[in-house]
Amino acid sequence: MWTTIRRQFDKEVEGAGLPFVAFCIALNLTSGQLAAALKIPLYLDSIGTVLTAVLCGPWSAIVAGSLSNILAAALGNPAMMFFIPVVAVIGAFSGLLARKGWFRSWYLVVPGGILQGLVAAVVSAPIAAFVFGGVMLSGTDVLVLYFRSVGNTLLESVFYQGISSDPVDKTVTYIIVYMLCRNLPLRLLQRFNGGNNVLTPAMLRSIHGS
Amino acid sequence: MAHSINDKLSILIFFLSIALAGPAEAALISVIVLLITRALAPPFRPLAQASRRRFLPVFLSLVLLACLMTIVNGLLLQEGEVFTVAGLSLYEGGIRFGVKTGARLLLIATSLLVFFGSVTIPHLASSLQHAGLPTQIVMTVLLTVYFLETIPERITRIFSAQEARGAPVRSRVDRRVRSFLSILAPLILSGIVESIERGTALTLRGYRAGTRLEFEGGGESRLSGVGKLFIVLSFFVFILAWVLP
Amino acid sequence: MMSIVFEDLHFAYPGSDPIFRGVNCEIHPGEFLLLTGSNGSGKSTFLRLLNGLLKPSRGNITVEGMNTRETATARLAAVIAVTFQHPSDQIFASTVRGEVRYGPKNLGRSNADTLAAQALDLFGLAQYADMHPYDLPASHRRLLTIASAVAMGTPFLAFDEPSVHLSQPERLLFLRALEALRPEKRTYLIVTHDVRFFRPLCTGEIVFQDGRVHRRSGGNARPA
Amino acid sequence: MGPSVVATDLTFRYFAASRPVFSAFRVNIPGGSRCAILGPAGAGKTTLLEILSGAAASHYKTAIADGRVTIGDKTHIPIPHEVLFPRVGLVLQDPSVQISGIRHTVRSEIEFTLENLGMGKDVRAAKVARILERFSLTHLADRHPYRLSGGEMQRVALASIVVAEPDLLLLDEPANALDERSRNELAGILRSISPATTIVFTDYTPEFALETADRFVLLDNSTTRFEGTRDEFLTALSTFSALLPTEGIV
Repeated sequence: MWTTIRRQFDKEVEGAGLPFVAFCIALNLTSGQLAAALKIPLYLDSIGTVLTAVLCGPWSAIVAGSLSNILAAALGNPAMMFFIPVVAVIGAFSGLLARKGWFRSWYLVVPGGILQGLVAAVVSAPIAAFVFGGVMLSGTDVLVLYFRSVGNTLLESVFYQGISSDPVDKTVTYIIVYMLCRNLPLRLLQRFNGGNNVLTPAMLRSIHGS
Repeated sequence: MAHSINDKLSILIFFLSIALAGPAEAALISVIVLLITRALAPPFRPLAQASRRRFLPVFLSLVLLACLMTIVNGLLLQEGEVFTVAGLSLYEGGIRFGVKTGARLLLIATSLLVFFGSVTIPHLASSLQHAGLPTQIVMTVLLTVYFLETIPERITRIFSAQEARGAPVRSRVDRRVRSFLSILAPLILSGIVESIERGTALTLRGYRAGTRLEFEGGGESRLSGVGKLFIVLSFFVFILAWVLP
Repeated sequence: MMSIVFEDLHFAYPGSDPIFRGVNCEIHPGEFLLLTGSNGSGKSTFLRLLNGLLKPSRGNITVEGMNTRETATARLAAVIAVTFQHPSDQIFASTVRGEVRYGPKNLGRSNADTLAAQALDLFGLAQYADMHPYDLPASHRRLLTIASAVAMGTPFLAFDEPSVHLSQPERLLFLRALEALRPEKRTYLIVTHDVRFFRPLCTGEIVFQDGRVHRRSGGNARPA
Repeated sequence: MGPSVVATDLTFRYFAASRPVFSAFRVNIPGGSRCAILGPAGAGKTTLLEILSGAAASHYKTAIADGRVTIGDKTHIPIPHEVLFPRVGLVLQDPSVQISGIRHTVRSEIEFTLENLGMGKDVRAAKVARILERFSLTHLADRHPYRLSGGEMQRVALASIVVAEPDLLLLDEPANALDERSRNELAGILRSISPATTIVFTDYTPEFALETADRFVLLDNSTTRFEGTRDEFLTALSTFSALLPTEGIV
């Protein structure tokens, strides 16, 4: 298994990728604080993972997501350890979407973010239900309580809570990553394995035309 | 200071298996054992001042979480006998489930806290490499530590630079989201430029993917063969107890 | 009151020795002042105090009648534009033009486009207006941050080491731009080690030493 | 005597760039010389060093890179497509980027280079001890490489390349961020490197070069405006005032 991961990872991070993946992990661990400092009511803690997914590829994004959560646990938030499967799926999913060209235009980015939110909710529901009993000590607990009080099971309630908040967070994350990537100059973009995930045919035409 | 990380890792796995497969009582006893070990046994004392300071608040918030879980489940899982405490009618089945989940969560989190508190990230990386994790991933961990140390300061600098240009960082939510971008974008642009230069610098110093990284000694193992055997056996017992109904 | 007044300014970073111990000084409209002193004498801190990013521990700073203690940095930015040492801390737009336009837009200036175009022209950056800032050489990016500050159209401009890392063509451009801006009679505060470079334009010097400042008039130019 | 460096018909164009950095460019650096490549920002100095070190073509796979580079007796046609370390060493402009960030002492930071080259532990220790001595870094050996002054960091970055004993040492604007004292120290270190190593460095002001170099190249807009000895350069210097600051020198 390691050999496959290593080979794919090496291919994706060739060139500038390795320090970039490290930068993205650090970004994951700090952008939540930045959002909090600006009092923006979203987690936005997977911007780094999605950025890696677009600029490097799915395997690096799996690595970036998993390491982010391991380090978050090491830095004092042990609960993050249990959500490694969630971030790994987020990394893989957005990496595949990026490969299919979903990050080339905003009208694919928005549905992409919503889909990503649904996927994240499906994966995180059983973890939140069985490990945490649905209580995460955050504002969204109220939603879980509401869904349970109207007669849903624990798993269902956590899942409903997930699909009512994750898609918003992930769509905003996707839009931010899309805007950041569109903002990159070609000279930097060409150093990344995933540069083509961002370039639109129109952009390429305009380049070759000039 | 060198204590074998692999020993600590085996002990961590031991406690995690109790948490996942053992009864609530065993989990709660383990939490107490962990707290005592942390206070008395040098290998499990926190290495950094920061993790020492963080431990108590995180631990207490976990206890709070566990209590909350018990009450919430007692209220909502309507099984078994009902008894009333301070005006709340709680169900026995719910309490049982809540205590079990709470104890499990408490044990998992405490053992992780103790483990990570007593291990430095470079040591962790070295043991990961020893355990066969690709060196590229170990390298990534080490580089992340570097970026983690520098990013907060950079965010502060960018924050002041943009505020000095009149960025509305204390305005309505939609304008703050836009300011978020005007702070995130310089951070990411400069991060990308720096990553590229760092990547170049590494290859210019002969680094190739797969080069084994060298670490200072990982510490002597203090667990005897019997101890390790005990851990492995109990791990399987707990797993079996979990799989068999 | 088109001036900046410091009254008994004291400042210390939490847990460190004081940087300023009782600074009294006044900066008049139209002055071109060099801020000099050894490393760590507080020149960069001074700029952060000017636009309210840092608040005095004691004493007051009044910028055009506004006390920096009570005024948000975003509002002070309408009067005083400050640029810091690292261009990479502020550049975020995908074009040179967008970057220069950001400041005046934040301030709600209706003629942001004109201001941006003028600043670009002044600093010889008009030909790069549609390029990505990171496609320019690093020393042009420095010039770009200065142009961004000029475009904000503020009466006060404060730069932290603006001439460092500029190669000769940009240095000449910078001097020519400052020369061309002279009729606008703005006030300049320039932190620099490169006194020789700004000598032809400056009207005086503020020397930072041991927590106090000393004013020295001089230079070739006189306030208009 | 260090290797000579001859580049001919050099063409380099970044992917989709509006114009090439170099086209039909040539430069000739005699073996064992201390060559200064001067010129304003954007003249192509950094790209030239990256081409000579092999980093340019290997990192910009989509760039158009052609021409011939001869270093000593080895000719690369087209230009080197892989990093030529340890034969050619390049120290980047910003020393803080050159320092890996994964090591916690100056000693192990410098040793990291030798580990990458697969050297044994004893050889490494001896070589590192020697280079620390030569670069007057011994007293800093156990310090964290990021808690050093700019000049000290620059010396560590340089030592971490020189420790591999390259024949050709390339330095990108080494003197640019340094104060007077650190610049003098750097000049002393460059002088102490034997002529068995050819040294090429870039700068946008001539002062440091006039102290240390014996060969001068002036680049402007990707073409060579001047190539010659120190005396020839001094004679011509006054005509370059649009490209180089010359006040106080001429």
